[in-house]
Amino acid sequence: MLSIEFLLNALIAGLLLGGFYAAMSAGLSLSFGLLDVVNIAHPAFIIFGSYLTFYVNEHFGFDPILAGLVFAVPSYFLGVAVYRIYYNCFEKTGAESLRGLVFFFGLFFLIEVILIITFGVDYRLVRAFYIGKSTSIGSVGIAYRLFVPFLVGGILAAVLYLFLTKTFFGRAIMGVAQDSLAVQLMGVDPIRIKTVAFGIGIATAVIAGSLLIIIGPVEPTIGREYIGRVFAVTVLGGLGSMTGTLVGGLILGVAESFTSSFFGPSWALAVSFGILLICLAVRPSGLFGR
Amino acid sequence: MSKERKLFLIVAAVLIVGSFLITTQMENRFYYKAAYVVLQYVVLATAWNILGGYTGYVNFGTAAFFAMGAYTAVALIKTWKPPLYVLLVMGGLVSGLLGLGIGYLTLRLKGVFFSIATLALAVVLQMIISNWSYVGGGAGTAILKPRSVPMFSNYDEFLFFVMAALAVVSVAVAWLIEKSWVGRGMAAIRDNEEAAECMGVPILKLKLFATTVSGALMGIAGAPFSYFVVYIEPTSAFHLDYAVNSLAMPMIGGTTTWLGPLVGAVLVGTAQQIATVTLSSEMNLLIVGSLLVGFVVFAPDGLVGLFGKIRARLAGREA
Amino acid sequence: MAENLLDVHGVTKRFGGFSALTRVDLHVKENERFGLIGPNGSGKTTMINCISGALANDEGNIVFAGRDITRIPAYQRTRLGIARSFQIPKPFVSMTVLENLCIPLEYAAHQHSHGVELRGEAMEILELMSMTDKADVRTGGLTQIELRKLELARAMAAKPKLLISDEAMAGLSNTEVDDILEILVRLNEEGLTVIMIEHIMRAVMNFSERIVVLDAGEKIAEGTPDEIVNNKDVERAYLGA
Amino acid sequence: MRSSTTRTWKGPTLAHSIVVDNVSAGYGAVRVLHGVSIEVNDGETVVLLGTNGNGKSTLIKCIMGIIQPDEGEIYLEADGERINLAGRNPEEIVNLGVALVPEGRRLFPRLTVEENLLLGAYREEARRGIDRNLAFSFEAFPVLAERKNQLAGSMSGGEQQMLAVARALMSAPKVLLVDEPSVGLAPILVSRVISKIRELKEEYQLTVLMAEQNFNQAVKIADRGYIIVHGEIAFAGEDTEALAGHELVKKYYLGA
Amino acid sequence: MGRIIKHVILGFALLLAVSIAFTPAAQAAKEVKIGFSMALTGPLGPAGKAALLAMQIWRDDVNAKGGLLGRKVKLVYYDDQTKPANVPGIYAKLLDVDKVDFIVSGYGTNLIVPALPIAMERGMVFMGLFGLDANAKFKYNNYFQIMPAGPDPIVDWSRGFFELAAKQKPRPKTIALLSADAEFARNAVAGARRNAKKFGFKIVYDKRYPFPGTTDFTPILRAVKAANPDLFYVGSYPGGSVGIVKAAHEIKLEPKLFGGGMVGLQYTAIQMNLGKLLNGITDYWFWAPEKTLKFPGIEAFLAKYQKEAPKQKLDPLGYYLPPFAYAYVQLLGNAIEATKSFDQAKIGAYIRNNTHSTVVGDVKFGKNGEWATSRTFQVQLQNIESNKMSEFSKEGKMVVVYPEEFKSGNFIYPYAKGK
Repeated sequence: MLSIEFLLNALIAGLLLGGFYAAMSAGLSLSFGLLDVVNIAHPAFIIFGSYLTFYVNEHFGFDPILAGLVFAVPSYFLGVAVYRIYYNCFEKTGAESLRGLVFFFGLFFLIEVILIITFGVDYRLVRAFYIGKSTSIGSVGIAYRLFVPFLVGGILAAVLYLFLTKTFFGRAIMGVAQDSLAVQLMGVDPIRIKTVAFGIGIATAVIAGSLLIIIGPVEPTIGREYIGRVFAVTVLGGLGSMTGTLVGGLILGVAESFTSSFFGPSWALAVSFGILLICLAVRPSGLFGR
Repeated sequence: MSKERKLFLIVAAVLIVGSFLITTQMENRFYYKAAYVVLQYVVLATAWNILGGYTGYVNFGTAAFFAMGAYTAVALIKTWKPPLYVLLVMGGLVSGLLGLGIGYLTLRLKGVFFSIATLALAVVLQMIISNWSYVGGGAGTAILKPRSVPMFSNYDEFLFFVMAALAVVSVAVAWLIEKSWVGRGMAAIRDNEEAAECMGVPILKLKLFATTVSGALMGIAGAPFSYFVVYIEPTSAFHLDYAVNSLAMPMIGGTTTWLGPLVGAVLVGTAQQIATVTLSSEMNLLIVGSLLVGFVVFAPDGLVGLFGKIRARLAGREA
Repeated sequence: MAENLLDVHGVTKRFGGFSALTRVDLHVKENERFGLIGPNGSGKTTMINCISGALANDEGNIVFAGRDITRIPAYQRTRLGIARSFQIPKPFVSMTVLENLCIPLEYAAHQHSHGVELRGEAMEILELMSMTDKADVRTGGLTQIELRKLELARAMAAKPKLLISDEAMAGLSNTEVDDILEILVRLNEEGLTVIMIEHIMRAVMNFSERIVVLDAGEKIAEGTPDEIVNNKDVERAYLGA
Repeated sequence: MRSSTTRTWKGPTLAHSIVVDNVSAGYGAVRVLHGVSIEVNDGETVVLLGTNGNGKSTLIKCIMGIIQPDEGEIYLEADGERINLAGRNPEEIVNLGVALVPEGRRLFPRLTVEENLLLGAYREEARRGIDRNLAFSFEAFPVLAERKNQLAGSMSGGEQQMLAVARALMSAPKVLLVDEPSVGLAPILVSRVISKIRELKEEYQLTVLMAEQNFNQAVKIADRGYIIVHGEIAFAGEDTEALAGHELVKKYYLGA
Repeated sequence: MGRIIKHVILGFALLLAVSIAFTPAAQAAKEVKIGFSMALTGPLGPAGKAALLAMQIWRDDVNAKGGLLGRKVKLVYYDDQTKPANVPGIYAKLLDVDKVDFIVSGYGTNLIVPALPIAMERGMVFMGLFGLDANAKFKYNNYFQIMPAGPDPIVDWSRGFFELAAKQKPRPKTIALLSADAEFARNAVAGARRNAKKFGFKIVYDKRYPFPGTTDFTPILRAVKAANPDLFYVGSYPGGSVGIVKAAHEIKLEPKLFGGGMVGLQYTAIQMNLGKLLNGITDYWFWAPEKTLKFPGIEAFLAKYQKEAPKQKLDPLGYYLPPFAYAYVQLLGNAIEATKSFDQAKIGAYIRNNTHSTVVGDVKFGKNGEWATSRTFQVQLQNIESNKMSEFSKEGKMVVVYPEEFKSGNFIYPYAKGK
């Protein structure tokens, strides 16, 4: 059973899944990792994105990826609005730790309910020409359904990485987390930076949502399954590091895939959460914590 | 001080006796079932608040502690069917130890990481229970409740009485903590950990105390759960609703005093019971979610704080 | 000559590669008024954090009242009799002024012994600080000066043998500085040992019997205020080479 | 002490100067500055002397908009325009051509040296000259060029201070404020940093206001200076010689 | 001091308000009230809503004919949110507050079991809707369950699959088992495990996957492929079923027989999404528009259902659960009519001892209220050419291949040939 081919396939499947996990976590890495905004509702925004994608795919035949990209724009403004509320109600008054956390938890719940009311509780799926097809390189098979999200996820992480390190705005986002006064001294309005960064985070969540529904069917409360995963990836990779998020996603994906393949799938989730718990206890700064 | 304590304990005793007397008078079982759920939330919200409200550490893993209590009971019932009080004690013990363990593992971290860790804990435990076939695993198991119980006309009334007593006890525990040096130390930790430590407060010990007591109470609340539902399986025992409700109720009622979670649990819990049989349950969830967000944003001190403000304003007007 | 209350032997504290304190010795006698000064970044606050237990020193040991306290946690040090005020006030915001004082009274001074009338004692301390009218005010309603006084009051409520006052007077007016000095002197007369960290030279020089000067994490001078004022090393530290 | 009326109005030149007029400020209810007036004329290097806790940093923060003064006014005279700085926030003031090397350096420790520098050039006007300025920074501070991919937080104190100065200059300022550059530096590094500031000032034709407690170092590069004690200007030296009256300085410094 | 007393009074006032809120409105005269909890939200919500519609259609049918023994039928129901913890309270309310005359179960084993002891205590007839061996522990004689699993439900459930397999030449030797980690799927696979032993197949893979919470099935199915089984029996829920079918095609997993206990393949939305990918899969089935399954009344019922379903965004074809939801109340109603009585014991005895004609065919109950004989169909999906809905309402797509009695077409073996 332990053939090289099998091992290789498990590795590839894990990497493909991991790329998608990285895409899911990229936005959280921005909000939680860089801005210290503990957006527990991040997975709910992902599912929200899945449903937007489903809607236009079902009714107008939009390609899911295209839908995700298109919806990223309005959801950016949604993120801006959410951050404004968060900032004015919690961050400004310095009450963010406890109440801010609860705020996002409540938001998570609200988004779920709104999705249930609008779309019902059915599993929803999308159609696209690449879903259900696969190719193989040697003995390694690659499903497009997983490869496309992996690719888009990788591109997303890379674009964010370039944005953060190569643009003025991106560097300001990196800076604002480290020292918001110093950022002001560079002529930057930190609140504006944070608002934009949070907005981008939500926009990426919506894109990740379109990837999720390509991989498999989605129902409104499925976001709960991903709270732990996205935080695991973000913390594992190191807060605020895009490279870390990518690597963290890949590690988680491979860990889950290997556990599924060798020990049985029922332990896959526990293993990844175990990684998170150990990481929190032993090295909270994560692998790539700068 | 001690006079107040005496009075409080008398009131508590009266409430317990009162709830027993109710069972001798009233027949309608629905009220017992509904009241059981509300009272269970009184225990959970009060327990959550000891850690979350008093000490300032947000626990997202209420369901884990609750379910551990429930499953400890299931394992015991499967083994030798002990009387209910043994289940309560053991459920409390296991969840209390769990609280101590998770506290020891993570409380040295920033508060946020503690919260995430509790969330992860719930998932890991659910996985473990799902794979433990002795207690039914992922498929769940039916639990036969005892056919009769002395002094009560049926088991539902008995369960109601037990939960009423537990609610009174847990509120009393919260009250005693709040009014003691322990509670004052917890408040100091919540306000400023560094200053608290420099004022002689043993912060690590108090935090571990809080996680242990809070976890134990949640476990005790979970212990009779399998008798209540008759059929237990991990998805419902570990349901996220327990986490949301036990956090929303104190937030809505007010987190700094024992009264807040009580008021929140009674109001929100009752509203939910009514909504389950009147409104659609989506609306039910929508209401809880909106209330939670609304209170956090607009009335961060909860109903108790809101009343206090109104009373202060009225008093100011009179003067 | 009174015995030493606090002995700091060769304490070193590093942050990463940077050495904030390098083998510093301090000896504070019983009932002494002791000044600790130094330019910004010289390691004064790090020193206090090591003494009070907020930071663990890398090398050296700290002996307080004959007991080695190097490895015991901060709260136990407070209970043994070391209290400090914070440079930036850190009040317990959900409590009133009086309740703020009750925490150290209960935890450090009396260690939960029964039958102690905490309120009365707290009021006494507030009286000392002329803050009795603020007893039932929440800390959010205090001015900056009152917050600083509260810091000091709270430290005193721990009933310490040794009080470390970390820039308690920064930003206060001349009369307020005098008020606080007077309080500290009175406490000292009652037997309290005081370590004062202060930038207001007038205050330190007047108050202290003995002063230690830190610069870049090292002790560069020790002596009476007069000796310090005329010390060339100190002058160089402050005025530059 | 000067009164505000002795100030002379400068005609329309490309000059940049700062005028602080009778400013009182503080934190919450604590008054740190009591009616302080100073001015820094175009091309001058002015030092603000005094030990800690006397208000040097508070004054710098007031000019930079980090603290708003309770009373008094602060003007930037730039290119013949007179701009009131009070009520503006730091980012606006940076955009007017004022840069601060803050106390404690406040670098972005988890960004690389180069990223720190580039972030310094955030403002619109600075981005235009970014390549030239970056090249200049690396030329002026060769150590920064060597370590441009290293994280700022991993450098030594002296290197960090150099980076902080270079970062401030990346915004192509006309007026440079420097707050306590010597803190936490060994004496040899202090003098190196101070002389570098002088060098750069010449190169950029800057107007410099420096708060510093290290008297002997500061007077090396100062044209003139003020001594600030307890939030008030205790002495205004018209030139460095006047400041060098050691006994007086010592009195203010050590409170003897 | 006074404050505490005030709070206590406040508390009691609150309790009073609550009890008033729960007091039922004035009794409507002379209706037969049938009470139940139903999953209208939560994971089972979509199916539960469809079941509710079916029951409402039955109510309208009955009332159009003048009701039961001359009394109109009224359905009283509450949403249990697919949460077992809600069920005991709901049935207590139905019985003690709403004073319903009859109770039937909600949808699914998890939601039936919590209600069963209550029915037992009150001695009421309790019709179950798709419970898998729910009565095993209680052995309540007035419980009747409509899902055609058979007398030994857990084993009978998959018997067809194994009988089919055993008949093939050459006889398959090995089997892989995969189940979602939740009630139904685990029971289904537990039965399959016993059948595998009974029929002498060697189990080469036997694992569970977390449900919900599995994003991708590729690694799991690769492990299955590596074990190279002849048969692959899957117990899964809709989300997982879709993932498994897709992943199986992607990695070209081709056991000789594939399917068994996959929930969801019977749902129109999923069928439309999977389309051709379904071809060749053999899965359990309850009803299909095949010529052998035209039971009396089924077509009229489906016509009504299909007219209403799109409006409520329910499964548009409704072959899976709705006919049985209709049947379990139809059966109760018929028993009431037959006994001309509202007496629970009489009705229970009548149901127990007779064969009943319903829209899902003739029903006879045996041990523990399960069907006396198993009638779970095995359907092989064949000749599916597109993703259109019309594709799935045609005959010859969902071919009944087991049992012989209802067989509507030929079984294609092995799976790869049917693909």
